[in-house]
Amino acid sequence: GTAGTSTGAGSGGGDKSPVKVGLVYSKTGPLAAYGKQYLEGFKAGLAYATKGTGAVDGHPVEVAEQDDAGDPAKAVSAAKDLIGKNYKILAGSTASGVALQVGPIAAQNKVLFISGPAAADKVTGLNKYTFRSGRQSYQDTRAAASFIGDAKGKKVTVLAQDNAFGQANVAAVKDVLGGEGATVDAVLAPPSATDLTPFATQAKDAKPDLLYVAWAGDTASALWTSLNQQDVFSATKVVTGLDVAASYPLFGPAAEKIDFLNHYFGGAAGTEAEKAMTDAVAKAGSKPDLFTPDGFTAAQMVVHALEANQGSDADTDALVKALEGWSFDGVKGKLTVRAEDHALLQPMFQVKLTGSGADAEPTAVRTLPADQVAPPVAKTAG
Amino acid sequence: MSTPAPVLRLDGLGWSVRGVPIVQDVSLDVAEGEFVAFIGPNGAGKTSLFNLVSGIYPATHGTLHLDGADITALPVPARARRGLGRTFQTSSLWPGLTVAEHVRLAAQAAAGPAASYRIWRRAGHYRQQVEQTLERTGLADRADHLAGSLSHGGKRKLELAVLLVGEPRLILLDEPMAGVSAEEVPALVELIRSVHQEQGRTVLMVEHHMDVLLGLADRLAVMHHGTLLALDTPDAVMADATVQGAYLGEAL
Amino acid sequence: MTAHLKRWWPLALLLVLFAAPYSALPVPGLLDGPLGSPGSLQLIALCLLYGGLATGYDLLLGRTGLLSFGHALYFATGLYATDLAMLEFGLGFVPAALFGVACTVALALLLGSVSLRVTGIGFSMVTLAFAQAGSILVQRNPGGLTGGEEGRSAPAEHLPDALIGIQNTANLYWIALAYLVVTLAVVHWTVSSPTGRIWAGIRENERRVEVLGLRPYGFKLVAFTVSGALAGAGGVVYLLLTGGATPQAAGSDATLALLVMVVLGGSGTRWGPLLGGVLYTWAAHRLGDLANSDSIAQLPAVLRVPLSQPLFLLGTLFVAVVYLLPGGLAKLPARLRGGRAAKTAVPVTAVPEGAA
Amino acid sequence: MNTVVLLACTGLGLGALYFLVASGLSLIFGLMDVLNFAHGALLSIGAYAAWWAATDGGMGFWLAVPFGTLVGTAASVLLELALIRPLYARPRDQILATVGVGLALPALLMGIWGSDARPFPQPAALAGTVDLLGATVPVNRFVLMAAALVVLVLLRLFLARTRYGLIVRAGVEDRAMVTALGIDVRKAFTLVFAIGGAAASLGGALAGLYFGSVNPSQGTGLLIFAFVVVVMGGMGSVTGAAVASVGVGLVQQFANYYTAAGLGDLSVVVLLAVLLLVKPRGLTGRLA
Amino acid sequence: MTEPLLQVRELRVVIDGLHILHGVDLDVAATGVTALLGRNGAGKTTTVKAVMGLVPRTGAVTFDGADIAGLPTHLVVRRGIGYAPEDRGIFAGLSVAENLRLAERDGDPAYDLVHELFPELKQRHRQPAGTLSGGQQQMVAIARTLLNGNRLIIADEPTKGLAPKIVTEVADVLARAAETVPVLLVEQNLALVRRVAGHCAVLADGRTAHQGDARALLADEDAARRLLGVGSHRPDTHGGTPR
Ligand SMILES: Nc1ncnc2c1ncn2[C@@H]1O[C@H](COP(=O)(O)OP(=O)(O)OP(=O)(O)O)[C@@H](O)[C@H]1O
Ligand SMILES: Nc1ncnc2c1ncn2[C@@H]1O[C@H](COP(=O)(O)OP(=O)(O)OP(=O)(O)O)[C@@H](O)[C@H]1O
Ligand SMILES: [Mg+2]
Ligand SMILES: [Mg+2]
Repeated sequence: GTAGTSTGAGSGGGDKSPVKVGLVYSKTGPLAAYGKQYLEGFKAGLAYATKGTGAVDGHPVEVAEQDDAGDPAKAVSAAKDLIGKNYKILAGSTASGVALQVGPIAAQNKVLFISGPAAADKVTGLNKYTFRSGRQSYQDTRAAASFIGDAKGKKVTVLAQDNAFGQANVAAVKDVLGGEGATVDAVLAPPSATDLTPFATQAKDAKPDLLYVAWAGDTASALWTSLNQQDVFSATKVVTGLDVAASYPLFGPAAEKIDFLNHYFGGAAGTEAEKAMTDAVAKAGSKPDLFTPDGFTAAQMVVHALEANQGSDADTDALVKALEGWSFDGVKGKLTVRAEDHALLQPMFQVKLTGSGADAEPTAVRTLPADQVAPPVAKTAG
Repeated sequence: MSTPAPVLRLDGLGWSVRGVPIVQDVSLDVAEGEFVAFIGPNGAGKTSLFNLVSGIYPATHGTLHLDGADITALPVPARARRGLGRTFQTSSLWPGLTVAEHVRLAAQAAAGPAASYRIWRRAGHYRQQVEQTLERTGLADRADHLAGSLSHGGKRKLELAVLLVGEPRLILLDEPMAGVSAEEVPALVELIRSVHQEQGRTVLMVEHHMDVLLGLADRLAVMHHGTLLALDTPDAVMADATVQGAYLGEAL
Repeated sequence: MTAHLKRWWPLALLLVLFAAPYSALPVPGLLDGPLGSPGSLQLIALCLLYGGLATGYDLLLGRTGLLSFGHALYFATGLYATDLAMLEFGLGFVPAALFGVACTVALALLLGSVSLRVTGIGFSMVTLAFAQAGSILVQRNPGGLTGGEEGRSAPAEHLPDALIGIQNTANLYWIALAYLVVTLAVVHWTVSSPTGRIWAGIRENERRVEVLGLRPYGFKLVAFTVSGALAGAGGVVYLLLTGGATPQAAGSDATLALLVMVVLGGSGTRWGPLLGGVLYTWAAHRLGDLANSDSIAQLPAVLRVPLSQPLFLLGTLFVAVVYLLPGGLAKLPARLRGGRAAKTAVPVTAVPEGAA
Repeated sequence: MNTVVLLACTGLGLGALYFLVASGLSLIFGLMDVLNFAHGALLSIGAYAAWWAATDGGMGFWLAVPFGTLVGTAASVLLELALIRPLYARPRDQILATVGVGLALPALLMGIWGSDARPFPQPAALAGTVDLLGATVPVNRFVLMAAALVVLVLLRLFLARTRYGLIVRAGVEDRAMVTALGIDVRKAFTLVFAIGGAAASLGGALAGLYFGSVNPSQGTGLLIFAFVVVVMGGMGSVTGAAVASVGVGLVQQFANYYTAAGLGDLSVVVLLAVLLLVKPRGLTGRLA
Repeated sequence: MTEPLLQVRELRVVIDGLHILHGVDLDVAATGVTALLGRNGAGKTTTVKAVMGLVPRTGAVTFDGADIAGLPTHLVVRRGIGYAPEDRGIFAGLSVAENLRLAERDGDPAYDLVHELFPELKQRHRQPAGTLSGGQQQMVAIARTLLNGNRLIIADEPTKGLAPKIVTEVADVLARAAETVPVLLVEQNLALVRRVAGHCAVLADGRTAHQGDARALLADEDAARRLLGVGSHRPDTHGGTPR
């Protein structure tokens, strides 16, 4: 079903036929918090890109929201529903599983699909009609690599869960740092393991120059506690990705000892678009967070594609063409949609937390330029 | 009595639980078409002996032969397939099935496992067998009732019906009259008699009511403390003073 | 006349369902968009699929009395095996589907023969444990085969063109409908077969079946395998409907959902599981809309917070059904009519004598 | 050597956590024939209540744990009174009702506090580690073990020594007959639920220590292993559950570490299957 | 008859929409044994279950002047009614001693009496009751009603499945118990009824068909045949006709 909300951001909305955009994302379920950020970002981005009119060339943009609750089957049904109702533009996908299932559906039906926070590398180059508005795991890995400086002869250990996300991270690190002459090994814990103490000691015993922790899920807190208790921080440099603000306290007393790579946190970039986003989100009673830019960027991309076609979404191939190779000023800085595989090239951040527990505050240490963290070009399937 | 080869032969049969003997050294030959009744005080081991014969309990001592073949180690279903059928002291039925369904199920089972594995066929009605059996057991008017809703006497009859439709050659009946009202007893007795005398089935039966047994049994087996205390014609057993003292008392 | 109506309504309903894609009838409230629109067809197809799955599951639960907590494993096997046969062996869809169902049958035979060694709740737990193992295996992405938590989408190039694209949603819908009809036919046929009669006996009193000379084990294994095969075939249909295999299909929640469906509709009845499957699936999709609707967003927090959680609504609904509708929806008419039901209770398995 | 010690200690800690969930589950199943699918949710309630008390509630940890246990117990009693008791005559429906509650409660928690994990405040005394034979073992694992041991002893005393234990054991077999002896069996059942719920929610409150955080699906995640433990121990046997908990915790921890692919969960499943094939009635020989 | 101890009026029971009792009247005398008779399925068991509150019922049940029709079972029992059900109600998994211990209600259970009557039970006090023979289980069931100082004992076919000698003993037990406690006895064994019962009620098709003196009924051939289906000239247990 469609919980349709017309985003008549401005009263000056057009009087021509509306263009319909469908968002399929997690409104409920385990990723609901990410979904919320995405939606706030999208609304802010739409208002920003249409200069408050909510319309492109006089065609008002109508946004329909569909909840997938993190379940790909639900997402596919929702996507089919929207496509059946003549939606030519879909966006959203909070979870990678969703993005990888909706992408092919979009290609089969020749509609534009802009994936959201889903980080799987496979989304890049998935097909001609699939784009992404967030970062991908490879960019995380590259950002992590930036901490090691010259990799030659160094030893890097990846501590991750033994699932698709963890395995992909290990492969990426091997690819990036292994290629630069580092020895890379991995400590993989079963995803369902709840007691991580032994894996913390294993990581410590590996005595790496850099320990890259690629961890998602509910056991994060247990992991950081274990790493701290086993005194891993005194033995090696620990790098991990900085998640949403709500997760900062989970690092516990270790917070200040970790080097973070980061996709985005509120206030990281200092760009004009960021300011617009922060204002809009604040007006809605919220704060920008990790995935707010993904929504914002998606809206920018949608509006740009439409603008290039005089507000018409009739020709999907033209929409695709308009996006391929497009460079623009986004929240995080200069963003580029790479023409070959639709990767979104974007800067990343090195971040430190100060204070621990509820008081932890992030500060950006360095901004890594987009080309330094760019993923290799993926082969596009079709 | 001429002695053809026994249908059932128990040889030193025994069963103990954690070293405590419940049934001890029971040896007994039952001839084709014979009716042996078991009596004995409560707890003498009559039901346990039936459980050994039907295979519900595994014998810990001795052997058991049916038609000359050793069946001591066979499981329950295998013994049943060789024609050994029984009823239980406490009714054991399928509470959610109707009376007619009970009999139909039993009739189908009697046709052997192969008949029941035909998943591609429609289940047969066994109409004639079912009607006949219900008629014989006086359940015809309750054919559509659920077994769970029958009164005690009705359940006892249904037990018999389920048993009889399978036409077992050797029948074990464990107190079939218990709880049946006085009015119904003659009909049941008549039924058992016809199964035995007219159809020539071999019957073993436990029953506490002597007057019922006296008209039916060829031989009376008296059990006491798990052993076979006496085995003889009814008259001889009834005259036995030990039996009088241990079991009958001043009969009510 | 009414007797005729009673006999023929399933056929009439089937015709209506068959013709649904040609209709533009709006069904406000129930469906979002007209009946024949792709979104509606997709939702109805999922409903029918789950109706079939629940019916197949009830072969175990309601007909044989086996409470399995691992049915999702067989569903997921059909789903993944078919997908992987296309992706990894490059098989066409039809051979891949056959392969998928064959895998399911083999697995059901194997695991069934182990888990049926124990009875009662022990059986439930062993099936749960096997399914959990399967779910973990899928999540673990062994050899990059299953795609772990991301799943694998079905390769469009191996699927017939008539099954791809939104304009062909009707074909998928008909496949789901066909699956449902086949499942119903298989279940009803087997249940009224000689084997089905033994299943009923096992359900009511297993020990007593032994005394009749039959080993329950073999009959239970047949039920387990047939039911597993039906679930595997359901997995194939699911693959077509959702365009991919994802680990959600293998989780223990998926079995619980089946259980909920069967109970909702009425276990051991002819139409109950179907009804339950349809309703549950519909509710699971539409409750999300309700939970996200504006009218709920405006409620005070005490009401808004619980009502905006679809799972909360579902769980509560389920409890209410269990509590207020013992025997499920299928028993509702009888309960409303009240009385007499017990005395004239129609045999659950076979048609009464003379009806044929 | 120190790895083995570490694995053994953490495995025992995990086993203790399983036991806290499984003991109540086993008790409720064994005595009331109710397979309580809401048991994981009770654990979550205990965990969230303790978390709330320790953060927003401003209580110290040592007050928060009993508070969480109390709330969980109350929820458990409520569950019994409102849902289980009216369904005494319909055992299968009781199971189903708990399935519904097991779905609804975590969703409710998620609705109120969000799906993200919330850090659980660790008291300084328990945040540290102990050096044991060269291994650095977190202190809180020992707290879990101690709690499990106390629960085990108390439960055994309850069952063997009290009249309520006797009533409950009889009530499972034939509820109507117990009342026909002049006993109000409902009270006894509520008591069993209260005890089971107390053990689970204590487990929940302590799980906060173990995981360092609380999240809505924690309880449900532990539930499946608790089920495995209950079956392996022999349904309804508390002692059996204790032995099985230890076994499962250790096997899982060692297998996770030493097998290449981290096969801890799978080895537990295999263990269960093998055990049931060899001993269909579980370790203690109680009817499965 | 003096004021009855237990008075049942217009008792009706409906189970699953099925009318089982359509109006049973029953008076249990304050002394001696009152027999409840009737054919299989007449509703005897249902009547006593209804009195005990084990099935939903309507109608009036007065015990010792107090209305107990609305009371839950355990409170009915606590008024002083001991009940031995038809299927014995043994807890199979509990030992004999535990079965008896459960039945203890007041401070001073009469174990002496029980062990004197059924020495068997003393020997077997640790055996799981489920493994007792049918007759031994029946002993446990009766013993449980004798343990407390009950003011009425209700026994539903207590001699079913007992060996003749034990039947005689149980009859003695009942007769002895009835000297101090009134007994409501459901029984098929008319010889036993004749021996112990004073008053009796006969049920047919869920209704009271007759109430009156037991011996008088059994002596009246016509009435006995009409109500019980057996002629009174054969006072034996059962009508089996040896040929
Ligand atoms: N599993 C068991 N464990 C211990 N003792 C048992 C077991 N099964 C039976 N017994 C004992 O064995 C004896 C024989 O029991 P059985 O049921 O065979 O008696 P019975 O002759 O049928 O008596 P009744 O006429 O009362 O039915 C009894 O004393 C009983 O308590
Ligand atoms: N739970 C039930 N559901 C349906 N019918 C029942 C139920 N309980 C009893 N009946 C029916 O009620 C009638 C009376 O049963 P009841 O057991 O009271 O008879 P009874 O006089 O004790 O018989 P018996 O001498 O066989 O013990 C019977 O026809 C029986 O089938
Ligand atoms: Mg016996
Ligand atoms: Mg009766």
